[in-house]
Amino acid sequence: MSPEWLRILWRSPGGRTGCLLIFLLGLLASFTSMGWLGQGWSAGSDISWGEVSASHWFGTNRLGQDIFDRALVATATAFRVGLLVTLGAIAIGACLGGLAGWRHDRWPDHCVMWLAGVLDSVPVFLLAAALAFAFGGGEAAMYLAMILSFWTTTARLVRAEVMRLRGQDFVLAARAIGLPGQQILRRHLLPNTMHLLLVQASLTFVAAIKTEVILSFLGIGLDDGVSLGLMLAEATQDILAGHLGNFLAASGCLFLLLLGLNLAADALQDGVDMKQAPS
Amino acid sequence: MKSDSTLRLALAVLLLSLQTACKDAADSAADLTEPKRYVHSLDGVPASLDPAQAGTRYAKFLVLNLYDTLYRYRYLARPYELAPNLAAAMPELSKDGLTLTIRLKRGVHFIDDPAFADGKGREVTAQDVIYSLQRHFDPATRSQGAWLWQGRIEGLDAWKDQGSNYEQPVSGLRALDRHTLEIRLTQPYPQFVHTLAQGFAGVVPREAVTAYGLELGRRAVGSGPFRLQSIDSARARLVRNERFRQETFDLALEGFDPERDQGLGLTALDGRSSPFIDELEVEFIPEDAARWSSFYSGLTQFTKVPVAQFGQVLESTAPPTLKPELQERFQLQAAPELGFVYTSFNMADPEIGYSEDPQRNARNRALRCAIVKGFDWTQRNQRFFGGIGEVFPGVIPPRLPEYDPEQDRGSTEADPAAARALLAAADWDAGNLPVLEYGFPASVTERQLFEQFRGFMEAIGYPRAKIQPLSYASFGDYYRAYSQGQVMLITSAWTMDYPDAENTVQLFYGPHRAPGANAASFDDPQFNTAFSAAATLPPSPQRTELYRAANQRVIDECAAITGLVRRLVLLWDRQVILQPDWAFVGGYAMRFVDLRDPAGQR
Amino acid sequence: MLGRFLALRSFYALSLLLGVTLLTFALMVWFGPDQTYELIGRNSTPEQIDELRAELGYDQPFWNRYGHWLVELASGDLGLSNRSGESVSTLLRRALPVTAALVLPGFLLGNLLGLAAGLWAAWRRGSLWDRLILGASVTGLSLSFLVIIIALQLLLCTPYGLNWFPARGWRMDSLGAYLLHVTVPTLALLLVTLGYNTRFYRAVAAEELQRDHVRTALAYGATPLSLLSGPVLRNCLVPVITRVLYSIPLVLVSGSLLLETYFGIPGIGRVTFDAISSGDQPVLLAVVTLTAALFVVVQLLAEFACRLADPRGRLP
Amino acid sequence: MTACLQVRGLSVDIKGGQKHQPLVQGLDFDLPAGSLTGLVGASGSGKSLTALALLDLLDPRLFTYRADRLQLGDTDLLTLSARARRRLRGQGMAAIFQDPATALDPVSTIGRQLQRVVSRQLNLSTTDARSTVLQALQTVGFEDPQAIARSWPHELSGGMRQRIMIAHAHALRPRLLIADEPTTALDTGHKQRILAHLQKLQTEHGTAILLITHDLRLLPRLADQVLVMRGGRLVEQTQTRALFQTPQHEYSRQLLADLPPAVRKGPPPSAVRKQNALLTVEGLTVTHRSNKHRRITAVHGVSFELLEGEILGLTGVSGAGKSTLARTLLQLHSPDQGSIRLRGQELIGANKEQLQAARRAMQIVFQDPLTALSPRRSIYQLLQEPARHFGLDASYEHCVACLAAVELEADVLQRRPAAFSSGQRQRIALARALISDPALLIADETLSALDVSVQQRIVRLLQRLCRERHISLLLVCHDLALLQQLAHRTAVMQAGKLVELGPTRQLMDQPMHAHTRELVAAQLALDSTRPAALTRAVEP
Repeated sequence: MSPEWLRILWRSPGGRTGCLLIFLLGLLASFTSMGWLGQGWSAGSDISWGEVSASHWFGTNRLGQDIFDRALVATATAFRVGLLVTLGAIAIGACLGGLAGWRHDRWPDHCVMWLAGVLDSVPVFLLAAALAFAFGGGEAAMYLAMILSFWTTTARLVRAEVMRLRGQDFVLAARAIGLPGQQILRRHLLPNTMHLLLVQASLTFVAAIKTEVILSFLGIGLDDGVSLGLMLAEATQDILAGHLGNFLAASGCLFLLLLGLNLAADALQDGVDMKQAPS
Repeated sequence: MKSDSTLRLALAVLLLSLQTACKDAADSAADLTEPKRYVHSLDGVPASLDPAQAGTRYAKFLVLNLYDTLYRYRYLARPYELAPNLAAAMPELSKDGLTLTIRLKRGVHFIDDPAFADGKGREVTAQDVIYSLQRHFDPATRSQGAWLWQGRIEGLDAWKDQGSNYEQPVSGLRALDRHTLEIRLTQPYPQFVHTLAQGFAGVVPREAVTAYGLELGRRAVGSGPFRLQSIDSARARLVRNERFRQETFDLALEGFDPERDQGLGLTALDGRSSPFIDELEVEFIPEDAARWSSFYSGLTQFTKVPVAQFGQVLESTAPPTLKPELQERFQLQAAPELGFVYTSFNMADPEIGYSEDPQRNARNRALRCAIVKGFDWTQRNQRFFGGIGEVFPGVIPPRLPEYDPEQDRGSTEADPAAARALLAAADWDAGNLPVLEYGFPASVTERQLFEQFRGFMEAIGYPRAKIQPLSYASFGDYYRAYSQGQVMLITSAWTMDYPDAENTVQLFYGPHRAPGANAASFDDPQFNTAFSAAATLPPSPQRTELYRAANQRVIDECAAITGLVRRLVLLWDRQVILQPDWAFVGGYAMRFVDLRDPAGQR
Repeated sequence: MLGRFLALRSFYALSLLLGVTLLTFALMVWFGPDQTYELIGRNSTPEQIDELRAELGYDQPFWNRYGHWLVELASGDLGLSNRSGESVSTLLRRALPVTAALVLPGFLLGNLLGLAAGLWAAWRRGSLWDRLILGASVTGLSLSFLVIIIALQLLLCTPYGLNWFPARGWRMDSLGAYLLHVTVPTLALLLVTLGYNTRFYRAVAAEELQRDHVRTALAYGATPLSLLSGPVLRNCLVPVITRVLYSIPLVLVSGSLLLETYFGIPGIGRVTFDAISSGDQPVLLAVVTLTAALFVVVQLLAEFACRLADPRGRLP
Repeated sequence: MTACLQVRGLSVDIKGGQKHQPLVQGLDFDLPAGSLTGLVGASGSGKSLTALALLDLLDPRLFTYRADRLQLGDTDLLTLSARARRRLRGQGMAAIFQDPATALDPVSTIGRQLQRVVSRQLNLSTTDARSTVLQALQTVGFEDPQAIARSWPHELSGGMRQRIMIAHAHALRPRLLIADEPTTALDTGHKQRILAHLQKLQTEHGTAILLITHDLRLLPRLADQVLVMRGGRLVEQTQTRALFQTPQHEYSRQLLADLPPAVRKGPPPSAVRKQNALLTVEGLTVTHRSNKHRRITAVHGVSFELLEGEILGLTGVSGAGKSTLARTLLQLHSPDQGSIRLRGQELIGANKEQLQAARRAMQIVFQDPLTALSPRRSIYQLLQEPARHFGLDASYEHCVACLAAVELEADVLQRRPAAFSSGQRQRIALARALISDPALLIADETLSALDVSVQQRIVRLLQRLCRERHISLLLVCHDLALLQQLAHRTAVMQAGKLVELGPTRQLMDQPMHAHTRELVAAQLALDSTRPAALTRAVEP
């Protein structure tokens, strides 16, 4: 990522807060993934539904597992899900959207828009559920469902932007020297949709995390391990037993993570608006 | 500003209407006096109301209230006793135990329904009972209950093979006259009368099936104590069947136990004619939290208390007693479920079950026994069954006459050290232990059960990475997977269809192997011989011996980690006169429910 | 010209419908869960399983099944639910009004309040009001629907909280009962959509406010109110209409899924989810086709509405 | 004359910006009632900010302004509340902005929007407002005001929309009208009418007008006084005549010197020695698909020859097909009929190699400096791209040499287009075109969007490049004055047809075709009042 975007992010207080939140949570998540933190997430202990203590900062769950560690691992999971889905959806959206915009009103455009229309007609939860059952459950189905559902927005945006850019002089100039279409697309058009992609990426990230939470809650998400959605699902039981540790930890992490991402997305969006405003 | 005032207006309207709403709710609560309405809650949703598909306890609950069965269980008698329902008396059994003659009560009518030619419900006849049994053997019915009678009734299976033609008679099912029925069995089947008390055995008029076909799943044309008013995935509304036969409630006959049933108000029912309530509303609330709050705030009058809630509700667990502040409002029953939870090994899997190689076979047995030894039932009971479940060895749970209290309980006691020793003795180490695949349908609790299991196994030295979860998106998927032998460790619960050991011991009978009920595909010659010998015997010491021997085989071969009988904590409103039972009379109990004070103070 | 346009439109609609049904048929029916094991009884034999599969039509090849279903669909027959045996059209007729009644208040309020707040924030861009509104909407955006539902239920519907409303269930027999049951879901829906709506409407209005014609109007003395309720609102209509219309199918089908699941409301989302998880294909296909059809209708409606709202796009 | 508006010490600043010096600094001026004042300066000199500050319409998030005194007639604007300032807009002061395409509410009919303003401002009943509106529309020269009132903005041309803006003013009769570049986006012919209507407003209602423009040529005939701004400061404030005759400030002199010479007065550009045709176009017809169903013939049977070393002008009103023609030469549009031959080589239907060679020989520079360069790439990458593509020398040195040819330093190479001004960008675009050493350069309105001073510098650059590198130039341009300055021959297009082609000088002196005559007349009108002192010889 070019420092230009970081600068835009850093310029506004909201962006700064967002950056810091993402950075901190990301740091914790990567430490967790590296195995430096949160390793006690699965080991049970003798204290079922333990109270907050020095060894268990958020208490323990029904199995006596440390909620703090689980929250860390769940945050890492959220990052993993968010990153994978975002990368997939944005890449597909950019490529297909770019293609559709470049070949506007020709068959590639019609095909891409038709595909997008078809996929948009199936709500993401239903698609995820259908895929989960088709593939016998599991993480891959969840990723696939989210990517299939989320790329369309990006594709539509990129398509519109490419269509707008296509008429601009620098594209004509590139065509005038006879550059082949895919090179123009790759060198001149797609790089100019970067700002869009970046904003869209942060929004997709948010959507992926939120969707994962709901899918895992509905039981069609993660296979093994722990995620914020699974923690919330556990929490509905825990609340009955009068223990809010799981609920607070999971919803707190979720809130902070989403807040960070949303603030960053906002700041990026504003930055882009400023850039695009006539000078 | 315009939108500002709009907003204010909207808020005002909202508040105003909320006020009226609250008042309405209060009014409707006061209106409870008449008609007399009882609101029950179930923790699941019945899929279909067709007796042929009354496979779940939720469907069964409704079917038993909407349709008549020939027999039923007595309301209060424990252990369970059968009693005539649509039948006039208990069946007359021939000496060879193969022919039953059953007389039906006269003057019992189906409810009025457009399916009948004149819209009037006609009388229930022996032919209806025959038809209702026959249709289980018609593929178009998609029956889930046919297994109860498969190979049991003379000519019925052949009838199916010949195309399920209702015009063609079945030799084993004959109507001697309009109200007399003769059933001929292929071999003695001591549990046969139990099968006639099942929801599956609900008597359906042929007219309704012809008129509605599969749609019968959402209608009910029966002769039960209630009529269906409406049903969706959230609730069913039943009203009293005005034409239900008038029978006097005999407290003593129903098995009243003054000591046990003290304070339930049941004595007020004696001599009256059921059903006692006008409306029966059944709320389907699978979500624990919602079920509890609905009950607590008085929207429902009965609930199964979620396990997580035990701490909040129970003052003590042995014996389970209610917290004093709840005692004013609620009645408690902590009833053991008939059935149990267990985890079986897939014996068809050479990694852990039977192996061609005798040496490997022995090592696999040692591995299974080590896993059984490593399994901590006490902790499982504490964490997931509120500590009030009953752990027992083998497959014959307590409260069956065949249960042996003296049996060695070693197979239920965790001993990680012994488990490690077993492994070491059979040359198992972290390197050569097979990967265990533990299947479960995706849900939080199931996942937690898996994690707990993985914890137990880690304690006996099983490497964590070698215990893999196989989660399935739905129970159906999981069922399919283990029925097809794709799961190594199968965790499931068995709910008994009738209170007889035959129903649980058959879980490990070789010929019942997957896709049958014997998901473990346990196939032990000794066991099989004992079971097949016992199956045709009526309850007797000889039969008990055979079942106990079979049970011991399951334990000795370490075919399963077993078992625990769940104990359900049921709460109901003190206004309600009820002795609930989850297991068998659950549905039948509704016709005996009454509200304490018809004048109503709530 | 109009005829050609309509022909093109209906061709597109048809191709979309075919695409959606093919996709869902392949996913949910061909690869999807089969109901055999939900419907089969205990101690079933392989023969019984095969028999049931044949009865359910699972033994047919893909194109046969798809073609057969298309023919049935074309004749208006949605079939019977495999699970309950109820006719699918009855099922939908019962579930749709419930969902509509469930989401309508939240949907309307969410859009109206969002529009009002968005317009106001856009007009006062950079002011304290703007920052407050934006801050609130970002906070709202960062709350998961699930968390909101759990927290609201805990606070409003349980003995641990205020216990003002029923924790679950659905009644529409009187206005009071309806309001009592719809309030908490509506609040949840509001909380979760208001942030999105406000931000969206603010962005749309802010863009509109930067246009020259607004500056012109201001230069000729337009007041904020006349500007916002007049030209700005009318110029925002296209994105507003598009958004509102396009969200209808989603709100109806999947927006309500979580609410209906959590509050035990027998609406279309719940019906669909149950159908998916139990593999009740007739229901599933009906719902998906319905959604797709709704999408197609909505697209057409949106197009016409936008053409009405914006004279530049009117038909020649 | 009393002052309609008094301004003292007006400054505009970026909000919270202490680092830079203010964007507008210490402006003092009076606008006498009933007079027309010109405000000139290059883009970025603060003209528009000043206008918006006077109207109190600056974006408060971005800018702040202050003044020692701001008085409209007897009203002290500084002491007024925001609400009172707003009430003053419309009848007290009003404004017309540059882009007529966006200045009107696109979703209301003309009648409705005018009526809305009129009834609010004048407190008139609907019928009265309606008649006032119709009257105002008639005043600005619409013969069927009823029809105009019923039409939507997008149905009208730019010139018509600008007249509707003036109709606003006619209806409200504000004391002060600020017109911010009202004619910049219009053709020469429309310019005249708009200016005439402004003048009418001034004479009929005594409205004081502040006309903001970068085109000094508009002012001599119209303005009573001229304010010259540079870098946010007022460098000269004087009577119009005085400015044009004896400009005091050096910058004013520079502005005047950079005006293109008036038509007809200069000697003809030196004739090209008779040479071979570089490009031959015959019977070229191009149709566009405007939408799915309609086809528009943009170029219709055009034939001409472009000689080696020649500068050929191509002019016409907007929409005449000039750009389409230019782009078709490069195969950016595919023609339906006709032939394009470059040095005898037919381009239509040519194979890939032939086209590649032709493209190398023909390069184009576009109009809009803002979008002419791909914003995400460095100048170095942009210059290398065509060189690499044609398999030519893409070395650093070669790029530097090309930059030197357009008078730019090597240090621009590592930067991105956003770092440059419009003029610099057009130079970079030129350098990019030069890198393949083309024989033919097509300049598609390359000069139009530039400020006068920059324009003149590019003109001189083009002349030099053509001379030194023996490049032929096809110059698409709607400004006849520039064509006269540059082009050996000029072709005139109208509605897709080439109506006249001849030596530029001859074309201006004795236009043969009626359309050419119209164009020349409009240009003459613009130049007619130019003081004699300004007419100077143009060096060929």
